[in-house]
Amino acid sequence: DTKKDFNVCWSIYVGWMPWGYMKDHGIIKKWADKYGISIDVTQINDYVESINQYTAGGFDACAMTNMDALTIPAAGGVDSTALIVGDFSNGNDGVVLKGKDKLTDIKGQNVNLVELSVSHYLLARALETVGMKESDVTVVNTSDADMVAAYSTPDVTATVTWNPLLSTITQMPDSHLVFDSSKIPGEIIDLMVANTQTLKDNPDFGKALVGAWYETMALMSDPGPDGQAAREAMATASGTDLFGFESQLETTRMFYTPQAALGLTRDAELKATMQHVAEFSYEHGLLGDGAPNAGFIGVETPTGIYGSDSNVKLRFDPTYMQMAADKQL
Amino acid sequence: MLQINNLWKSYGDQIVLERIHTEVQAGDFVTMVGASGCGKSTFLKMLLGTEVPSKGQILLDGQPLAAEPDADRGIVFQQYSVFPHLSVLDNVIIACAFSQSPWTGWLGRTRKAAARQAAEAMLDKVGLSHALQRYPHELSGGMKQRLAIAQALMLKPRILLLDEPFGALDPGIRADMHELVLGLWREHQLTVFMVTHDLKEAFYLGTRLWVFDKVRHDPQAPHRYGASLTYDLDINRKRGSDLQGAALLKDIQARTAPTVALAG
Amino acid sequence: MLQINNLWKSYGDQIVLERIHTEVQAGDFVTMVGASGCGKSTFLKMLLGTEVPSKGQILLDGQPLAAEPDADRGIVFQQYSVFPHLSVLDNVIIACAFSQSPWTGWLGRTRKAAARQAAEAMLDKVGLSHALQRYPHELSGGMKQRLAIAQALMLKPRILLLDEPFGALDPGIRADMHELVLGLWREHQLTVFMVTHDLKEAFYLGTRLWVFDKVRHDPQAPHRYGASLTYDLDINRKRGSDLQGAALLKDIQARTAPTVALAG
Amino acid sequence: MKRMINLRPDRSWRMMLTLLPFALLLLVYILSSDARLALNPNDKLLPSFAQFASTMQQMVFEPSKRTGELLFWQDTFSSLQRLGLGILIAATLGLVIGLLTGALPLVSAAFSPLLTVVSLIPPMALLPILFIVFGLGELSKVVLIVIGIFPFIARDIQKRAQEIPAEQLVKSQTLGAATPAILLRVLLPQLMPRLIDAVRLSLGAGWLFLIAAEAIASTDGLGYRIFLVRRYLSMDVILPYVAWITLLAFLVDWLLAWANRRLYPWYHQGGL
Amino acid sequence: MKRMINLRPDRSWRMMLTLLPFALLLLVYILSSDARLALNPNDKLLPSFAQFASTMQQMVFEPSKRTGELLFWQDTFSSLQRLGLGILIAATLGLVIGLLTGALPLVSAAFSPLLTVVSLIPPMALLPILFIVFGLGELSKVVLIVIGIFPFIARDIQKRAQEIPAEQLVKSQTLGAATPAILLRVLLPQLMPRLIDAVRLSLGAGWLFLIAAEAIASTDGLGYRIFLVRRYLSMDVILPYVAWITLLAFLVDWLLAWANRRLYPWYHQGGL
Ligand SMILES: Nc1ncnc2c1ncn2[C@@H]1O[C@H](COP(=O)(O)OP(=O)(O)OP(=O)(O)O)[C@@H](O)[C@H]1O
Ligand SMILES: Nc1ncnc2c1ncn2[C@@H]1O[C@H](COP(=O)(O)OP(=O)(O)OP(=O)(O)O)[C@@H](O)[C@H]1O
Ligand SMILES: [Mg+2]
Ligand SMILES: [Mg+2]
Repeated sequence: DTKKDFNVCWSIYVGWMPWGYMKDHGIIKKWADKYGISIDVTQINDYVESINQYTAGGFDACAMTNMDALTIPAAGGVDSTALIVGDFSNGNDGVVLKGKDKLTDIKGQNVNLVELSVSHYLLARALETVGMKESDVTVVNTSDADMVAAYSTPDVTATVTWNPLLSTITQMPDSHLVFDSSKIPGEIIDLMVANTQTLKDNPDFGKALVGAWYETMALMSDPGPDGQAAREAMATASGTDLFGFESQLETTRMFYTPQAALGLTRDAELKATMQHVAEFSYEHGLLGDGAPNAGFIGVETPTGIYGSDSNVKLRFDPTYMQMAADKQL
Repeated sequence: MLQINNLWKSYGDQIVLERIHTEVQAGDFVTMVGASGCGKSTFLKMLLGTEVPSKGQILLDGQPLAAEPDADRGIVFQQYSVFPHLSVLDNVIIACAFSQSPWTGWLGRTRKAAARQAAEAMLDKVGLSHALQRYPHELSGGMKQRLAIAQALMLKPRILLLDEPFGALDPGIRADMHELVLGLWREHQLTVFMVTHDLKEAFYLGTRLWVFDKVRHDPQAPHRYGASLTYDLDINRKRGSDLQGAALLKDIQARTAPTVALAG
Repeated sequence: MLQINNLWKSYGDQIVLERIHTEVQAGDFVTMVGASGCGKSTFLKMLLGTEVPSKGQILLDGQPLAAEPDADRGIVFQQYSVFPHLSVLDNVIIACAFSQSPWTGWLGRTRKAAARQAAEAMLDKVGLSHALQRYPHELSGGMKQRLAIAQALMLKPRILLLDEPFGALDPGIRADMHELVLGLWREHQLTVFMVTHDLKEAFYLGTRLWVFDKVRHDPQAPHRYGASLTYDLDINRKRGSDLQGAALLKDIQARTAPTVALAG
Repeated sequence: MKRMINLRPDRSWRMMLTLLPFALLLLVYILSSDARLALNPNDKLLPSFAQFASTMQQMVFEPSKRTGELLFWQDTFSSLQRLGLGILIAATLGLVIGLLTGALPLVSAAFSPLLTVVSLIPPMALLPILFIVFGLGELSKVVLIVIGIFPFIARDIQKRAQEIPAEQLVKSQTLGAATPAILLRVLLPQLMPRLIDAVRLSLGAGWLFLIAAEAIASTDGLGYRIFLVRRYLSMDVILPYVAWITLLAFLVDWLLAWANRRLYPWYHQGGL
Repeated sequence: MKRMINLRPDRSWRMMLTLLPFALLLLVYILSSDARLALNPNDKLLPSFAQFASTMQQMVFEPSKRTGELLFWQDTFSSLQRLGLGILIAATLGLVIGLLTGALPLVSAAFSPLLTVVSLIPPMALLPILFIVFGLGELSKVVLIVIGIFPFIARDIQKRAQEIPAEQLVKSQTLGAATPAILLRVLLPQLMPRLIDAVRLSLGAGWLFLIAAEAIASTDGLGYRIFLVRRYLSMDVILPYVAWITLLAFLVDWLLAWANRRLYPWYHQGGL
C-alpha cells in the first residue's frame, strides 16, 4: 500500500554522516518535496538499536552494514533491499595489538571486540589469513562506547574495532595495527537498507533518498570551500574536527558517484563476499535456530542469488542507483 | 434507644466478649471499665461499625446498626484523632464539609462562610478560640483532645463514643476536660459511651458504670471464655458523695487490677 | 558530697537556670518539681555531664565534675533506657561487661559467668527473675523501668539520676516502683536526684524537695530570666503524715500548674 | 580527654574538616594528572585544569559552528526538561497508584502484586520493546525515566498511605465523608510531603535513566554529550559534565527539601 | 452498600483479583504476538511461547556448541556471584562508613559532605576512570556495583545510627563503656537489621549496575547474554532472561526479608 510519510534512521559513523547533514541542510526535504512525500530522518546513537527498530517495523529504511543486514532484518524475516551502497571499509576496521606487532602474536590472547559485529567477522577473516581459528583466541564482548577506555587499561592487549575508535586507539603508545579491512576490500560494506515491500509500493521513496544522497555526495567530494564546509559540519556532528574526520575518510572507500557504487554492486565478487558473511553468521548461530545451512537465507545480487532462492530476504538492487547514474531522478 | 441482644465477639478461636444483653436509653452516660485486653475497645468498635458482632445484634431504634461508621456516631480516640495537615479551624470546618458534600468534601463560598462561623462558635465552647490558625503539632495534648471533641460534636451525633480520651493527659487538664464533656453532654443531650482506666473518673462522669469481666475461667485455655458485663450500676448524679459502698469498690478494684486503680 | 556554686545555664540568649547555690549530702533523696520547661531535665543533664554549665560550678567531693557521663552517676530516663536488642539478662550483664572491659565490652568465660550470677541476683531483687530471656519489646512499661533501674544499680553508682522515671506507668504499678526504689536507696545508700510531675510522689519519696521556679519575670522577654531553686524543703521521713502546711502546698501547686498537680 | 563519641568540632573546625577530603581528592587528581601528562603530553584520561578551562570555555560561551547554539546550555536545558517531565509524570502516576492501592483494599488486591513484579523488572533489559512501543522521540526518553522510577514511588506512597492511622479514616467516616472525599481531603494532602521525599530518593535513579536514554537516541543533552565524546576519551568534556550533573543533582535535591519544609511545616515538626 | 474504602475481598476473591492483571497481560502478549507472527512468521520481537520453550530448552539443558557449558546456568551463576560479592562489599563498606559518620561527630564533619557528593555522581559517566583504576576483569564489575550502591547504604545507615536514641549512648557511658565498645555492642547490633533493609532497598539498583557492568566487557552473565543477543533481536532469549532476573530479584528480596524477621525479632515487633 502506498503512503506519504516515511521514517529513516542512521547512527554516527563516518560513512553515514551525510544523512545528518542532509537533514540539517534541508536536502532531504527538498527531494521529498519533489516527489510529494515527507521523510523524517532520525539519528540514533545506539547502532544496534537502530537496526532493531527498523527490523521491528519502526522505520522504513536504516543505515547498516551488509553483515548486519543479513543477520538482523533478513534473518528476522524482514525482506530488505540495499538501496544505496555508500562505501566499503578500506582500513576503517582493524585489529590492534598492544606491545606486539605481528598478527600471529594474537594467539592465546583475550581479544576485546563487539561480539557478533563486523569486528568479529574481521577477526575471523584475519585469523584465516594466518591459518588460525577463532578458538585460538578468547573473544571478550566489549561495548563500543567503552572500547577506548577499556583499551587504555593494562588488561586489554588485543582489540578489534572501527573508526573513530580505531584511530583514537592506534594513537596510544605501543599500539600496532596488525590487520585492517583494506586487506579484505569490499567485504564490509555500508548500506542504506530499505524495506523491500515499502520500496516496491512507493518507488518515490527510493528515488528521493537516492537523489538526496548523491547530491550530498557531490557536495562532500567538492574540494572547494563548499565541500570543506560540508565536511566540517559532518566532523563536528561526529564529535571530532575536520582533520580527524578526513583521516577517517581516508580509510573509507566512499562511492561519491553512482557509477562507482554500481561497480561494486555488479561485481561477481559481491556474491562471494556475501557467502563468506553468511557462512560466518551461520557458524555463530546468527541466522537463527531454524537455519539448516549457511544458504538458508537467500541473498540476491545482480550476478545471481546466493543460497536459497525460495527464501530471498536480502536484495542488492542497482535500479535506483542506476537512475541516479542516468540522471533520471 | 440502643438494644443489645446476646452479643458475642470472637477473633479466630479466641472469644473476647460473650453473652452481652443490655439496653441503653437516650441521654445515658455509660462509663466502661475492665482489665486491659478484656474487650472494651472491641465493644466500642462494634457500636461504631468497624467490627461486626460474631453472634447477636445491636439494634438502634429497632433497626440493625449500620455496618460502617456514619454521622450518627461520633468518636474520640486516645490519640490520632485530629487531622495533622489542617489548622485547628480547618479541622472543624472539614466536619461540616464532609457532612454537607460527602463525595468531594468541598464547600462553596457561602456554605464555607457558614461552616466557618459554626466552627468558630464550637471552638469557642471548647476554649480553643485563641488557637484557630495553629496546627495540631503546635497544640498540647489537652488542646488536641478538645479539638477532637469539637470535631466530633460538630455534627451533633446521637451517640458519642470515647475510648480513653483522657488517658494521655495530666491530672489538672483532665479535670477541665471532665467539666467540658459533662457540659456538652447536658447541653446536646448526647448518649455517651466512654472507656476509662480510672475508676474515679468513671464514677464521677457516668450515669451508668459498666464493668467488663470474665465470669467463667478455664486456666488451661484462657481464650475459651470471653468477658461479659458483670456490673451495671446506676450512679447517682450527686457524684462521689455516695459511692456504692466501699466493699463493692474494693471488689471492682481487685478484679480489674493492676490496670485500673484509683489514681494517686 | 556535691556542692553547687552559682550555677547558670543558658541556650543562646535564653537563660534557663540562674543562680543556683546548694549542697547535697551523701544519702540524700532529692525530688525535683517545677513547671514544664523550667529546666529540671537541664539540671539533671549538668549533673550527668551531657550539658556544661554556662557559669558556676558543680563540685563532687571538692573536684569539678567530669564533663561527660561516667560510671559514678547512673541514670534512668522516662523512656528508651534499655537496649532493645538484648534480652533482659543481657541488658544487665552488659553493664558488667562495659565496666570491666570499657574498650571492647567483651568478657572472658569466667568473668562472664560471674557477671551472669550478679545480674541474676539483681534482677531477682527488682522482680524480673521470671523474664530473664525476654526482649524489652515483650515487657510492660513497668517491667522495662525495673530493668532500667537494675541496669543502673549494677555498678553501684554513687549518684542515681531519675528523670520522670514513672511518668508513663499506671498508678498501681507506680506504687510498686516506689517501694522498690526506696528499698534500693536504703540498701545501697545512694544519693538520688529524681524529677517528677507528681507532687504527692515527690513528698512521698524524697528527703528533700526542690521546687524550680522563676523568681524574676519580664513579661516582654520571658527568656531574659531563668528559673532558680525557690524552695528546698526537708521532708520528715514519716511521709505524708505531716505535710508542711496546706498553704505552702497550695502555693507550690499554683506556681507549677497546670503540669504539676496532686494526681487524682 | 573526652570520649571520641562526645567530641564535637566547633564551627571553624567543622569547616576545615569538611574541606579537607575535597582538598585531598583535588590534590590526588592534580598529582596523577601531572604524572600522566609528564609521561605522555597527549594523554586524555586525566586532563589538566587548563585543558578543562579551555574546553569548557568553548562549550559554555561560544556558539557551536554546527547549530549556532551554546552547546553546554543547550544540553543542560534539554536534559533538565526531560528529567523534569519524567519525574513529574512518574510522581503523578506513583501518587495516584500508591494512593489507590494504599487506601482501597480491593484495588490493592488487584494491583499490589503486579506493582511488586513491575518494580523488580530491570527496565534497561526491555529497551527494545519500550522503543518500539513509544518510538524514539522525546517521548521514549521520558518514558524510560518514568518506567524506571514510578514503581519505586508508587510502592513508597502505598506504604505511606497505609501508615496513616486508621483512626483518621474512621473519624472521617463518622463525619459523613464518602470514599472520594477521604482520598482527596484526608489522604492526598498528607501524602504530598511524603511524595516529595520519595521523589528526592529516586532522583539518583532518574539521572541514571536519563543518561542511559540519551545515550541511545538523542541529539542533545548532558548524557548525549558524554556518550558522544566517550569514543574519543575526551575526559576534558566528560569530567566537567559529570561535575555539573552532580551539582545540578545537589541543587534539585536541596530545592525539594527546602520546598517540602516550607510547604508542609506540620509534616516536619513531629507530624501528628 | 459499604463505602469502597471499607470493602475487603475475601480469600478467593483476593486470589482472583491478584491473578487477573497477570492473566490480562499474558493475553495481550499472546494476541500481539500472534498478530505479528501472522504477518511475518520470522518476526523476532514478540516470539510465541513455543519459541520461548524451544530456545530456553536449549539454553537450560543442552551444552553450548562453543564452550560446552549449559549457558543459562553458567550465566546465572556468574551474575549471582558478581551481584553477591558487590552487595556484600557495598553493605560492609556502607555499614562501616554509616556507623562511623553516624556515631562520631568528628568523622561526620569530615566525611558526610563528601559522602553526599559521591552519592550524587552518576557512576556510569566515570567508567573510563574506573577501568584505569580497577582494570577490566571481574573486579571492575564488582566495583561498579559497589560504587553504585554503597553511598545509598552508607547514608541510610548514617541516618539510622543517628535515629538511635541518644539516651542509649548516655546510658552506655554511665555504665563505663568507651567509644569502641559503644560502637560494637550498642550501635552495630542495632544497625544490622536496618542494614538488611537498606540492602533490600538497593537491590534494584544493584541489578541495574550488574547488567550495565556485564554489558561493558564480559564473557558470560545474564546481562551479557541479553546485550549479546540484542544484536540480533532474539527476544526469545531476552524475555525469558528478564523474567528469570525478575524472579531471582524477588527471591533474593524475599529471602532477606525472611532472614531479617528470623534473626532480629526485636526489630520488627515494635522495636523499643
Ligand atoms: N483485630 C484483632 N484480631 C485479633 N484479636 C484482636 C483484634 N483486636 C483485638 N483483639 C484481641 O481482643 C482482646 C480485646 O482487645 P481490646 O482492644 O478490645 O481490649 P481493651 O479492653 O480495649 O484493652 P485496653 O484496656 O488495653 O485498651 C485482646 O485480647 C486483643 O488481643
Ligand atoms: N539543646 C537545647 N537547645 C536550646 N534550648 C534547650 C535545649 N534543651 C532544652 N532547652 C530549653 O531549655 C528549657 C528547659 O528545658 P528542660 O527540658 O530542662 O525542661 P524540664 O523542666 O525538664 O521540662 P519538662 O517538665 O517538660 O520535662 C526549655 O525552655 C527548652 O526549650
Ligand atoms: Mg482499648
Ligand atoms: Mg524534662
